[in-house]
Amino acid sequence: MRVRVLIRPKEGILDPQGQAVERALPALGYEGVSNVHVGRLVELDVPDGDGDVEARVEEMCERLLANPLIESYEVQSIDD
Amino acid sequence: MRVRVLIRPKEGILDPQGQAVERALPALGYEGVSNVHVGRLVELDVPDGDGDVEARVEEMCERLLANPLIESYEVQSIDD
Amino acid sequence: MSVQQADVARAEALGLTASEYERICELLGREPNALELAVFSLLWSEHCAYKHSRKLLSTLPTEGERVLMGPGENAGAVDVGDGLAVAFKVESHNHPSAVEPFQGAATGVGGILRDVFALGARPIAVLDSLRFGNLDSARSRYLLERVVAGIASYGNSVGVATVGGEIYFEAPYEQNCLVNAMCVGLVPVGGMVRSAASGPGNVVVLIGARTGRDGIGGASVLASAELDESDEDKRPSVQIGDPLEESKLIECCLELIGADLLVALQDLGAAGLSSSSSEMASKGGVGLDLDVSKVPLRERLEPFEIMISESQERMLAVVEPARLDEVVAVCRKWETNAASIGTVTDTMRLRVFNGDTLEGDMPVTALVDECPLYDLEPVEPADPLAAFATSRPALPAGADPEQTLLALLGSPSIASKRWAFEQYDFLVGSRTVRRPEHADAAVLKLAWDGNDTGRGLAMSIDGNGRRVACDPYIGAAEAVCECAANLACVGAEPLGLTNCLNFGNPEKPHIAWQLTRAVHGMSAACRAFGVPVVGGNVSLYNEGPEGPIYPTPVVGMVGELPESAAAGSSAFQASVDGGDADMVALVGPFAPSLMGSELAKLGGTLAGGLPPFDLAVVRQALELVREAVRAGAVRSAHDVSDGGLAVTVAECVIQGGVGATLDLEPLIHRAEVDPRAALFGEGPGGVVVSGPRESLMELSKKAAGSGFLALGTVGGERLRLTAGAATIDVSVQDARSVFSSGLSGLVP
Amino acid sequence: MSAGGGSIFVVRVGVVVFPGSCDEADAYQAIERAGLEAEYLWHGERNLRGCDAVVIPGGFSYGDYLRAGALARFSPVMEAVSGFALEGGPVLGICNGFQVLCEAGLLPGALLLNESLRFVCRQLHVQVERTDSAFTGACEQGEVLSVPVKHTTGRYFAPDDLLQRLEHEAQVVLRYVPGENPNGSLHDIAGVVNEQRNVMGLMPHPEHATDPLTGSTDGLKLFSSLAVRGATVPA
Ligand SMILES: Nc1ncnc2c1ncn2[C@@H]1O[C@H](COP(=O)(O)OP(=O)(O)O)[C@@H](O)[C@H]1O
Ligand SMILES: [Mg+2]
Repeated sequence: MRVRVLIRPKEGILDPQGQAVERALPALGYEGVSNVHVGRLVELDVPDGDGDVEARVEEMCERLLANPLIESYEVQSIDD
Repeated sequence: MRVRVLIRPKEGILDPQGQAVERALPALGYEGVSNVHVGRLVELDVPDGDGDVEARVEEMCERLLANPLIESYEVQSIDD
Repeated sequence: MSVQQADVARAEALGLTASEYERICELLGREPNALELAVFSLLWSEHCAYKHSRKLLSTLPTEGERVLMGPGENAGAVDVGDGLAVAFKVESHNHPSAVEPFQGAATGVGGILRDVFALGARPIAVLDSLRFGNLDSARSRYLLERVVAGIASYGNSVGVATVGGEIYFEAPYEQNCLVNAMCVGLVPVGGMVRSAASGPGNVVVLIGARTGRDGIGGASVLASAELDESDEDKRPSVQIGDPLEESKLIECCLELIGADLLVALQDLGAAGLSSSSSEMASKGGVGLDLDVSKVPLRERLEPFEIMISESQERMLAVVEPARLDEVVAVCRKWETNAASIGTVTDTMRLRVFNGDTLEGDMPVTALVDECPLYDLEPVEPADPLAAFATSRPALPAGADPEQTLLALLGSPSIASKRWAFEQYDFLVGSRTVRRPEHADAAVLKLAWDGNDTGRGLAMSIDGNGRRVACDPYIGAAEAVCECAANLACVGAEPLGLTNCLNFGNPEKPHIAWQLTRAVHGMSAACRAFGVPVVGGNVSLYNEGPEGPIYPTPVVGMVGELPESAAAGSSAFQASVDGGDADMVALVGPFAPSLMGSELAKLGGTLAGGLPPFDLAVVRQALELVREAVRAGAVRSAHDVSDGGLAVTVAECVIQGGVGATLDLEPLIHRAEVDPRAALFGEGPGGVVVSGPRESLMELSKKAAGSGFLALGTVGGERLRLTAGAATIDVSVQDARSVFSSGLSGLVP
Repeated sequence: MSAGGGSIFVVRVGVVVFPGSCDEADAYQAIERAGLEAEYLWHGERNLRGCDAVVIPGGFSYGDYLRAGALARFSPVMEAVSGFALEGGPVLGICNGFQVLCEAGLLPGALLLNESLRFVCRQLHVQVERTDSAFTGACEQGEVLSVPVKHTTGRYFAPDDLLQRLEHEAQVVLRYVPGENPNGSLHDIAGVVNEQRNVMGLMPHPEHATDPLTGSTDGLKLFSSLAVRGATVPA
């Protein structure tokens, strides 16, 4: 199964990458864009079969893909 | 409107991050995970009103958010 | 032999001429198949074959007592004593950086590192020489930002210190930025390995990253054609660097060489497997049979794609069959791939198999040695500057000396490059005795395996394209002087020189003239200084719709110091505890002129021509400075360069955090120039030194023939300069703030 | 194990090497300069070969891919390091090593991308806040050290409650002096220790401040603290 993980900086933590994008946009003629956040995208093929795939991926997130202290994550299964 | 942009290394372009994660997973007890790719996630509030929001965001991707030479991107509109 | 029109067209599309195609058919005795044509087109490209420069390069002096490896190997190497050799080379990655600046610059660093560790040397330092358009353009700012980030990302990640470099901003680089990277490595003299394949029956092993579609139609093609509007088509082949893979590859290769497990080693650069294999075979006078089905792939590739892929972080080794298992074990330890992909033969042919199918069969000499070489057809243009894009004047005509000094200090080409070098790890390796901005050259400890010899290595990279444009012969000679002066200021004696010749389209007569004159000027200076050229690189066709780049020979030099602890620095020093103030003097035959100067650029008065000078006297002056620094007779030494004497002393003052009071009258008198030229005129052969009065007076006695002018004293919190009726009086603080923000204020 | 009257207890210090480590040789040399013995510990090893202390050096372990320190912390040697740390063994993480220790949960908090978004290599000053830790025992309280930083991911972060606890328990051992915070770290934090004070992480590079010729010798104190501290390491 193909799975997508969206990883975002946690609410309230300074996100200078998001800020930099937000600052750069007006100069390119895009006014009014706000609340920009930059995170990470991980996509992977996980063998289904043994049990709950999403639960396994959440475990991977807790342990490796995200750092729960600073990041929140969301697991989506995608059908190509 | 809240918009999500998924940015991935283009097909065929070397993705050292994805490779590194893929190689690390078996040691954590996750066998058989494959085709791992690591990209970026950008989420932003774009003022609707003037025209096609998604088209504008695609333009932002071309010009700033992504590097079209080596990255592909996908724009999704999300309703919080 | 009758050659089909369609085939000629195909060859031309790959960058070959009709007559080159015919020559290939003759050499093969038949028409090449598609794979062979692809291989020929790359090996016969300007980038690999040096079609337009080889004859000229052969005029450079390459001999020297201490030269261990000269041009022709992956990098040059000279003996530095204590059983050690220093290996170094500079290489360009201009076109890839113009297309994708981050990856282009990153893989440029990766490539030059591989050239150095290919011969067994551990890379200890990187320097980079960069050129961009003026920073009022968004494109130039973007390129600057991404190129610096790319160099930083790769160099920092592999753990090699980036200790020096230079950045210039000039309109002619707007479309064609230059990214030249130099690497310096150390190796025990007996531990070097060459790239010549030998021993029929030996195994060819491909080490490192898997092969993908990177750079197919990349560097070699890009580097051989002018960039134009159709940039886009050339884009999809961008190579991506993986510094983690490189750092494992470095350790792996050095361990393999240290254990004497390799017969030969060669990096895969432009044209990938095609050029590395055929060059190894050519040097060894042997043939190679390769099986592309054995090459570890990242994705499905055609045999021809495997042969020309420019995937990064790969090396090709020749191994005796009996040692193969040991080689594989070392590679496994470093978690890097090793695949036996072929064997050495005595056929003198490069044969490419895909499993059992023969896909290509080419004589090695045809590939490597028989590409036609072209004679340059130089014609001197009426106005040497006519072809170049010009910059808008940035300084009003009536500016007073003080405004002029501040404008120069804040001009991005002169202003502090801290914004850039703080992005580089200049400390890793624990060798860095002089870091950026502390002295004219970087100084590193000469230590090996934890044993410090107490001696030092100095290195510098220089080249001012604008001055070379004004007079290619004198400008190129000046680049060598500048490098030598930088070394002298830290107390180092040059050991050898590497260079990168960045020029426009050599098929154009005025570019051919620039190239020829510049190489002759560089050659003359090398001979005058007794410095051998041990390697280099050529990057031609750097042209865009707005014209060619400035002719830009970039010179890299490495020198040695007997005592790294005595390395010179450029900062003036305040007197301690009410002791006597240091004296300031100008050493050398320096004859300032506004021709070709930064001020001429800022003022919009740039014109062709540079004043001639006497190389022998410059050499004499630099030797004097070097000895004075080594003996501790001076407390600071800083050569006069861009922006002239006023800028030079301002830099000494800013670095030292202490003022100075100087009168340039003696210079005005000796050089017979006006005050403005004395303050801001440029030229080779001037070094500003400071030190105790007595020791400078001693120095003046030895300086008889080469020039010595006492200018004033160090002290206070202001820089006060008098030149005839012109005066400058600025606080050190103001000078520093303009100098510090000149570049950083313009980048995001 | 005994410290003897005033004599210095020599410890053997392991320097962990991951693929992509950069400053391991510098750390090795620094340890020797402090009068201790150094030994490399390969990432694949499962025991510490009797080392009395461990240094995790700077660099880009596993390319810093995914997140700095995230992949390295799962290497076999880190299991041994964790066990050693939990038993009270002294462990120092420098820069990337700090990131690894945070990722491994051996130190509180996390390191984020510098506010400037850029790598920064700079000599600066840090103040020693506490001397009652394994690696600051040889410093004076309040002493200011000249050391370099060089990193892209050095912005120290901890959620509010954790941060308050760290301050309250005096786990912040090094702070950038006012005005010299290079990365946007909360509370100017440059180095922290765990509750037991045997594990320390810092972004500055003390191993690059052990030689007057290359900049400063102030960093030596962190390594020589181990010699002082050696006596109290649990057997
Ligand atoms: N400008 C030059 N001056 C001296 N030697 C040069 C110059 N340009 C190239 N060479 C030499 O020619 C050889 C081929 O260079 P290059 O194609 O850059 O090598 P590589 O394929 O290893 O990158 C090298 O030995 C190099 O040192
Ligand atoms: Mg090479």
